[in-house]
Amino acid sequence: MKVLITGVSSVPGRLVAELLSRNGHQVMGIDRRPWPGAPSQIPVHRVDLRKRPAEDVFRTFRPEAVVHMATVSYLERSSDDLRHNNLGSTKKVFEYCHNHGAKKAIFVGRHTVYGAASDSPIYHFEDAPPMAGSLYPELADLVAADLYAGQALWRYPELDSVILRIVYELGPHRHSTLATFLEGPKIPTILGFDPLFQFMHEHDIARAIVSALDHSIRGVFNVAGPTPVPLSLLAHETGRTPISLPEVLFPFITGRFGFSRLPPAALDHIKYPILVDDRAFRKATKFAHSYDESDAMIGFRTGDAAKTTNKV
Amino acid sequence: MKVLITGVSSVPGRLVAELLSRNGHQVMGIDRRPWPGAPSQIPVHRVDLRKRPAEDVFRTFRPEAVVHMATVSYLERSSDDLRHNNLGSTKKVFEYCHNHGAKKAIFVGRHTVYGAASDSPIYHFEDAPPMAGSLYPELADLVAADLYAGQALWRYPELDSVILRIVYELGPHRHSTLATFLEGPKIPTILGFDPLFQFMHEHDIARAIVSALDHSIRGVFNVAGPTPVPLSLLAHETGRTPISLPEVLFPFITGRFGFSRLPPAALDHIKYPILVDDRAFRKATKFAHSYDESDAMIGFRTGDAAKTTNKV
Amino acid sequence: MVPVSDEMMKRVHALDLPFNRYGIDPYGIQASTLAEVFTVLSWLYYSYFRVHVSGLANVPSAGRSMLVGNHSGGWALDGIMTMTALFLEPEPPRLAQGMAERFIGRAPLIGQMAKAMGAIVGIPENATHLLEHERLLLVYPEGAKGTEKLYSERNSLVDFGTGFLRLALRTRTPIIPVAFVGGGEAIPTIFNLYKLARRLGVPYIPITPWGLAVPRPTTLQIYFGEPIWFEGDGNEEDVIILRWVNEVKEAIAKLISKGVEERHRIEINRTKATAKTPW
Amino acid sequence: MVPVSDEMMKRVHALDLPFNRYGIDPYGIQASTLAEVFTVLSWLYYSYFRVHVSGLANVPSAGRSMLVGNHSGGWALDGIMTMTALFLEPEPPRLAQGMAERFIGRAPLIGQMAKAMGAIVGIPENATHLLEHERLLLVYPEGAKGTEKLYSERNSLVDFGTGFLRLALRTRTPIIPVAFVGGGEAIPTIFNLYKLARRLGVPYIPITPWGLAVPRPTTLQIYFGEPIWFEGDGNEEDVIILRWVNEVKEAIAKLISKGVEERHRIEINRTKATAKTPW
Repeated sequence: MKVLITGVSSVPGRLVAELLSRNGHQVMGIDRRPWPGAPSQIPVHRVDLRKRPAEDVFRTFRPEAVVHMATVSYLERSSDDLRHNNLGSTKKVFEYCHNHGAKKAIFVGRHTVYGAASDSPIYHFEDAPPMAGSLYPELADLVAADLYAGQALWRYPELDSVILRIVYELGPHRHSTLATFLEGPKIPTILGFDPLFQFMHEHDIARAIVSALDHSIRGVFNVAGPTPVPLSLLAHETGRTPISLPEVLFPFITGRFGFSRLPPAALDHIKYPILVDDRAFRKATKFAHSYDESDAMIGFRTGDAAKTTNKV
Repeated sequence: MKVLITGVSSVPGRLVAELLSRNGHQVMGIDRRPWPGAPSQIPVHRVDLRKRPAEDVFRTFRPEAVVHMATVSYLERSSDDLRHNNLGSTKKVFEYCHNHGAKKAIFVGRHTVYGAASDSPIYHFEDAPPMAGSLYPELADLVAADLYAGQALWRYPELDSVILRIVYELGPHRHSTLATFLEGPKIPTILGFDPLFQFMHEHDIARAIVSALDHSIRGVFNVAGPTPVPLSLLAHETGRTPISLPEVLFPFITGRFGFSRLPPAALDHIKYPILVDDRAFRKATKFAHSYDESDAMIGFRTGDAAKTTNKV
Repeated sequence: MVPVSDEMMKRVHALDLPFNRYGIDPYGIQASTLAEVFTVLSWLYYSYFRVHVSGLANVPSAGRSMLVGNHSGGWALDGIMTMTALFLEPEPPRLAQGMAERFIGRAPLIGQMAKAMGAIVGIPENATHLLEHERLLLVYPEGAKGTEKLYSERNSLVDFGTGFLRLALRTRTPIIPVAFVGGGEAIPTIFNLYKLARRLGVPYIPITPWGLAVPRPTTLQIYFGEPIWFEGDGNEEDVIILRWVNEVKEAIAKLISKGVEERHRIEINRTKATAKTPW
Repeated sequence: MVPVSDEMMKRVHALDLPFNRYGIDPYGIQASTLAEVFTVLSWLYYSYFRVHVSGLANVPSAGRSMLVGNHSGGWALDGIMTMTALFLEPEPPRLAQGMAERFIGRAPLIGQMAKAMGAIVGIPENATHLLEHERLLLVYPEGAKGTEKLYSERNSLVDFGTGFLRLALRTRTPIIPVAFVGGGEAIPTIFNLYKLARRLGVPYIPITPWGLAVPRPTTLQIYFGEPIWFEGDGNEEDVIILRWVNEVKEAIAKLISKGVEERHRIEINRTKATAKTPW
């Protein structure tokens, strides 16, 4: 199958591209950033998704499936230029898919769209309202992109659209929203709160995306891996020192004194959990994670992709 | 037909309820606010849409169609409690529709979801990305509610969902987002900008919603009325005095010195137009507005609902 | 930290919960917290209070069930002691997971501990999720109005909500009525502070003859009634639901009456027992 | 405000635009602004410059068309004079609506005036909308690179974008090549300021031998070529599109050559004419 991957130069983008290529698919990538040392069988086009040259890639390659991974979250970037990137580029990708005969489009979204709030359900199902936009302005664009992608399900009935809301990524590449938070040696936590964090190993994320491609599914799906763990345990197991501080001190310490940086609006994310129920996805694709919570945390700590346990 | 109207106590809610009732439908209303002097044939239940008693109304009345008008925009309210009202209550309404056998659901949304930006298309079509959420945090919830409502189109195929994005309302009742802005005797405008405003008479809005009900349509539709007019003309014709001020002075004058109040994030709304193309709606429903731009502006100024022109 | 006995740890691991290698279950229940807290609670259960339990056989040893109880005492003493009874008495032990007020979600420390013990913010989504995962749910349909009862109202029932019954129907869960008697004697509320409470972010503060609502060491009685099954899909008319809710309410009221009736005899036994082990 | 002649107002109302009772069309074009601005422009057109127009019959009197031109002169003089020619010369007059740079959308005053004259921020959605409403579109596929041309490059063409051609195909619009000759003589750019320009938020500032880019009163020549129709849906491969773009480019180049060739003769005529009306 001919598969086009947007945002291919990101860590999960590369992993998905390599996995698909190993599985015998013909893979092409789009990204504004370079992928130095990309395998020769995976051509990468350095174009902006919202500009015409991106459509030319669709026009000439005519992919059967598109994996749209070119979404950014505010913890990674914050420049104004990128503020509307997700919604604008998502619109274009689905339009290109429709115009150029793609049969399947996978939007790789995040579980953070549900928002972290004290009174939200402990596990979110796919039909839960994605509250993050009004809770955190920085996430409004991501929520809109996710919901806009979902509209392709009725707007383009000929296209099998899949919206994945994937939990945090963690693993040896150390390049993700959660990895950024776990950067510093001291991890700030809020006194009296120890929320559960749901994450998966980067290789499992790539495998999950590939299963979404391999099975004939359409719709919105939560994607998760092993049992979530409390923030304090996450910090310990990744070799960091969790330090509990009263909430009022937070604005003064993040990003200083060896503490990880944290945008002010993200505070609720270390007070309240965001957990998703992934039964629908597992049922539809037979996906099972192969790295447990310990593998992911130790993988992140050691930078070693090997499994530490014998679980499958 | 049995029609349930949420947000029935709002001005457009009452107009739709009365129009439907006159057309021979059996109408029931839900609102947290009272409707003093409601016609006896339109029972109003004062319940919160997100609470159980609201579902009881669906359960016992078993409406065939639901018109969801209980959305608020930030220019009208701003308390924190209401911040998530739109998304949460929209989720519930569509869930109730699905659970209790409704055949049609109309979400009454706003054209402001597209956002006001200098480089956006002069006319937005229904597939344009609704940018307002990331531009104005206050609108993020409204955008999410609108897009979430759109998901019902594939989630509940048995339910004919219609998402209307209606332009500003203007008319003798003087109770709308635009009316609030036109409240003061002096209307602040930004020096060097005179954006087009698209609005319709309140009676035309009610008629448009009723046509969406009367025709078997589903999908997202922009709804507009007469030709848009520049802000300066709008101010003049409604008997106000437009006063052009350099943008930098704005934070100091709105809401004072006789100037209308305006939230800081709304500034772009008086710099750049938000216009929608409504051809799809007119084609699908044969809707034609009967009040032109002059009728709406003069109606607002005089408080008189009579048409001033002979246009139909 | 509290020194935990082997026996207590053994009971924790006998629970039918999918703990991971760190002793954490998918709802954030922590094996170590359970062991520590139940160590403290078992002292209260066995030594401070005299708890009389009846009808334990009505609680199934596995699978989803909904315990529906009356409120008794100015705060969650009823729920905590019911949880403790179900952890200490049956073989294997069971963890009853309580539906807490929303403020538990926001409260630092106490909220965190409640969650680590299995409490869940009381919204329908959470209750449904727990039941679908074959958990044992503990609900109080009287809500906060139930814990506000004064001493004189201690063995009465206020209005029941109906949400629990629709939930049981939707998830096909049996309802087990539970009566709690003695909470009113342990914490005899003479009045509630409301204004101060609002300022502190809680619904009310119960005041006892000795001021704060520290319970005195009285007899507590817990009666588990026979499971009640209702057939339906949860979308029934209110009038039907209300009839069924009243069936549950009457079952609890009957158990309460039984408890009130038996209370005198049980307390005499207690006096005899404590006469033997003076502390 | 500028005093407007009856003749000018008559021409404005002869335009095929759906003005409402306030003289405003759905794109915000204002009849009063058109009348005032064209009053000023007609003086420039007839009296300051000597404008020579050829091939007007190639511009249809109604319906969608895309005028595709070359840039000539350091700023929008080419577009403005082409608009003026089409407003003043044919019967009925036509309004050519220009696709402007994005900064027009943000710029106070000048941006507002451009919009009231029919200019539109140059994004594909806007162009499509105008064409679907049977408007006359004026595009410059050379983009900003075209207006940056120095005096020595004045009659050459830089690379064309391809967007306009796909747009014409998608909307089934004929392309009318337009050549503009003389802009380089009117505003002979000797170099462009880039650093200062960036600070002022514009792409560049052209500098002429007399400093600022105030045009001198020279001859301007506008040639409208025959409409070119392409058959397709706009999703053709790049190689095909590029071939067609080159066809358009060559048509324009041919018109430019013709203009350069004729320029001497036209200027002589001009000298004779101005000798008669000295000002």
